[in-house]
Amino acid sequence: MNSAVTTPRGTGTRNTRILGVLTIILMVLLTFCGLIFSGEDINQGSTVRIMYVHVPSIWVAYLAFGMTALCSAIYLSGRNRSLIWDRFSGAAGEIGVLFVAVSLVTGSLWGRLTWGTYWVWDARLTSTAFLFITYIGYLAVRRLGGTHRQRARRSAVLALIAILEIPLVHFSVNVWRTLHQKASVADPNAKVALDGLMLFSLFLGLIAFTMLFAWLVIHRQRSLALEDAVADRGLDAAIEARREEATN
Amino acid sequence: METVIELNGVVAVLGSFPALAGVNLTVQRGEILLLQGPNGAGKTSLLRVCAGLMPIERGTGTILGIDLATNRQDIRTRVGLLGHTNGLYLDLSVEQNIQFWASTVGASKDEVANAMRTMRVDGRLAKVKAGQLSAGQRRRTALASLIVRRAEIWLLDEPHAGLDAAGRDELDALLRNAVAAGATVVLASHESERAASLATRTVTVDGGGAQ
Amino acid sequence: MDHASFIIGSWVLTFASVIGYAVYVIRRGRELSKNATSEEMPWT
Amino acid sequence: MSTVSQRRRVAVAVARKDLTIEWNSRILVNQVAPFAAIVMVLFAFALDNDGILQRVAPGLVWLATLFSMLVVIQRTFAVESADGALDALRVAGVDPSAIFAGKSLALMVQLFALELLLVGTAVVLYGVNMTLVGFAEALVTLLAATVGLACVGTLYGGLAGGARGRETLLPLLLLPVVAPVLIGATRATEAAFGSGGTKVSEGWPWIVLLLVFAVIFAAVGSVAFGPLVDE
Repeated sequence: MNSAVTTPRGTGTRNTRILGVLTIILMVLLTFCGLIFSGEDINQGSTVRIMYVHVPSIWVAYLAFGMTALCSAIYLSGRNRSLIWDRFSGAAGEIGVLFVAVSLVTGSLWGRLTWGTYWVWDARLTSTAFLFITYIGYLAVRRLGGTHRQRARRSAVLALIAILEIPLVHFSVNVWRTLHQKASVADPNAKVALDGLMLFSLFLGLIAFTMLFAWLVIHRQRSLALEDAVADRGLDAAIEARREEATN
Repeated sequence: METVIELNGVVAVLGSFPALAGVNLTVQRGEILLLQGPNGAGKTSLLRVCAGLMPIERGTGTILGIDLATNRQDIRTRVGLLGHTNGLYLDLSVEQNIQFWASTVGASKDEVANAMRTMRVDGRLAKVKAGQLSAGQRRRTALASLIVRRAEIWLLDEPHAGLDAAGRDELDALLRNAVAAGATVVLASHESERAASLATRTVTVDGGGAQ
Repeated sequence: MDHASFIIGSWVLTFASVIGYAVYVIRRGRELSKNATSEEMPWT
Repeated sequence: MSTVSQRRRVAVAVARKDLTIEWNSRILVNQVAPFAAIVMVLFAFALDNDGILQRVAPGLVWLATLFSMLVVIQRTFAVESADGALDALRVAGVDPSAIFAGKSLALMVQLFALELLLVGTAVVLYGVNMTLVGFAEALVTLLAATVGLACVGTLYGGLAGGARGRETLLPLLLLPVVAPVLIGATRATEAAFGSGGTKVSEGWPWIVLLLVFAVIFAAVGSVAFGPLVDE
């Protein structure tokens, strides 16, 4: 205990620090490549530069929600039901919500430039919005209270339902758009002719953001573990206090 | 003697409050165990844990030989709990309520009629909505629904509350009959004199523990 | 660069949200780890 | 664990109990149905144009259904928690999937009645004309949509109604999930009503979507209801 006080405390370790520094370097590189070095697209002009943050954000969001579902499944299927999987789900869910929000906003800014409007009822946009709301619900359920295990089981089940529901929502929204009325604006997948440096920037963005996600999820998982530990310590103290009631 | 309830260092929490802070308790078949203690001592939580309703956070326990940590669902089919609330549907009549609880275990019409007669909620009362009953009548209805459930362990939280003198005598007789038929009774009560004369053993619950 | 405000805005918004969240996570971790025992921090 | 016949018996008992409660209290008839009707009138005020109303009538019917459904679901779980009956059900060892089936079944019956009323209101208030085939299609749509809605509604209603202070969670959880039903049912109903010149035959694929949704959530619900509701 004593020796621990002298060492710097927190959720970081040597490895996460290395990961963090690498992430920062790649992010700086990405900024230069994306904003300065890379050229303009033939169709989209300079607006294509939004892509280098927008696409990696939504990629991270999908990655995060996938991880939430995967860790929830591991939690439920594990024999000892280790809470670490629950915390990984929670951390990934939270980060996913952050990145889906970021990509919705950057996407609508991009949309304003290329389509002339912030929002179109395009299938992909609409189902992304649903994704956002669904996982806000997931985070709300995580905060419902109860013991750690109650929280873990409830939210793990919900995460698995969500992953089932997403394709259904996506499919129906998709059919809704394509059958009902043709999108009046440009295809959101408008062919962007990417030259070498642009492609490089996009890949750089994907790698940098994935590393960022890894860094965030590790730290968040650890700080969630500490939150649980604080609650457990509170419980120990409360049990002591409760026992003392009896002797009086 | 057969042990039907065995709890070792059981901790159960309500939110972040440890309602039970390490309970050790052993109950044998055929006992009528009285739980005594001040308000907030943990009597209700103890009964809910025994019913498999409240999860245990720490410690171990078995009810009727079934592990509390893993198989709470199996325990529930074999115990009966009468809590603070009566578990009645206020918009259903007395008879409809008892009939419903009977149908969840597949009890026959005769059993329903018998239970209603035993708790004197037959006749005119049978057609009255539970929401319009007096507190004592509701308690009787809840007890009648408990009878049809044919529980092996009866867990009763303040069963005498709201009952008149005749009702209390009937309840005591009912519990003695149930025990004679092989059941075990655990009850929490403030009616210490009456309950003590009924009980075969008394345990004091305080500060989330039991002595 | 055309539409510089939108483009820079997107980048700034992205990085600001991420940095804001990262700072929150790190701070919370530091604060909580002050009283934590080593067993509660298996990564150390 | 419990056998299939036991489960079926309990499910029927739970469904009958919920419907008896409705029969005794008439909350649906006396409160929810008038609420749904007034919503339909308010839509007319807000849109204030006969042509538009006729065109969007199917969507309004289903929006009104969703809003009323929230009220009905809250009611069906308030009934359980008013006197601790849900605890009693749990302690009775009743299989959660049987409770789920029973409560969904009762909710289906109530929702179906409500939807019939809303379609009737649309026909009267918004001047919708239906052919006989269209009417049959509308009925099939109602049935298919109702099964899905009742299953998801019961699932999330149980989660949100399990404890105090969670009522506000229900719309947040439920409305995103039922988007496919709203889309499918609205399109199918448009075909049935012939709104905007849609042909009756265009509705059937949407009904397939509704059925897929219903099957998925009936299955998910019977597995997930226990862990979600049980503490």
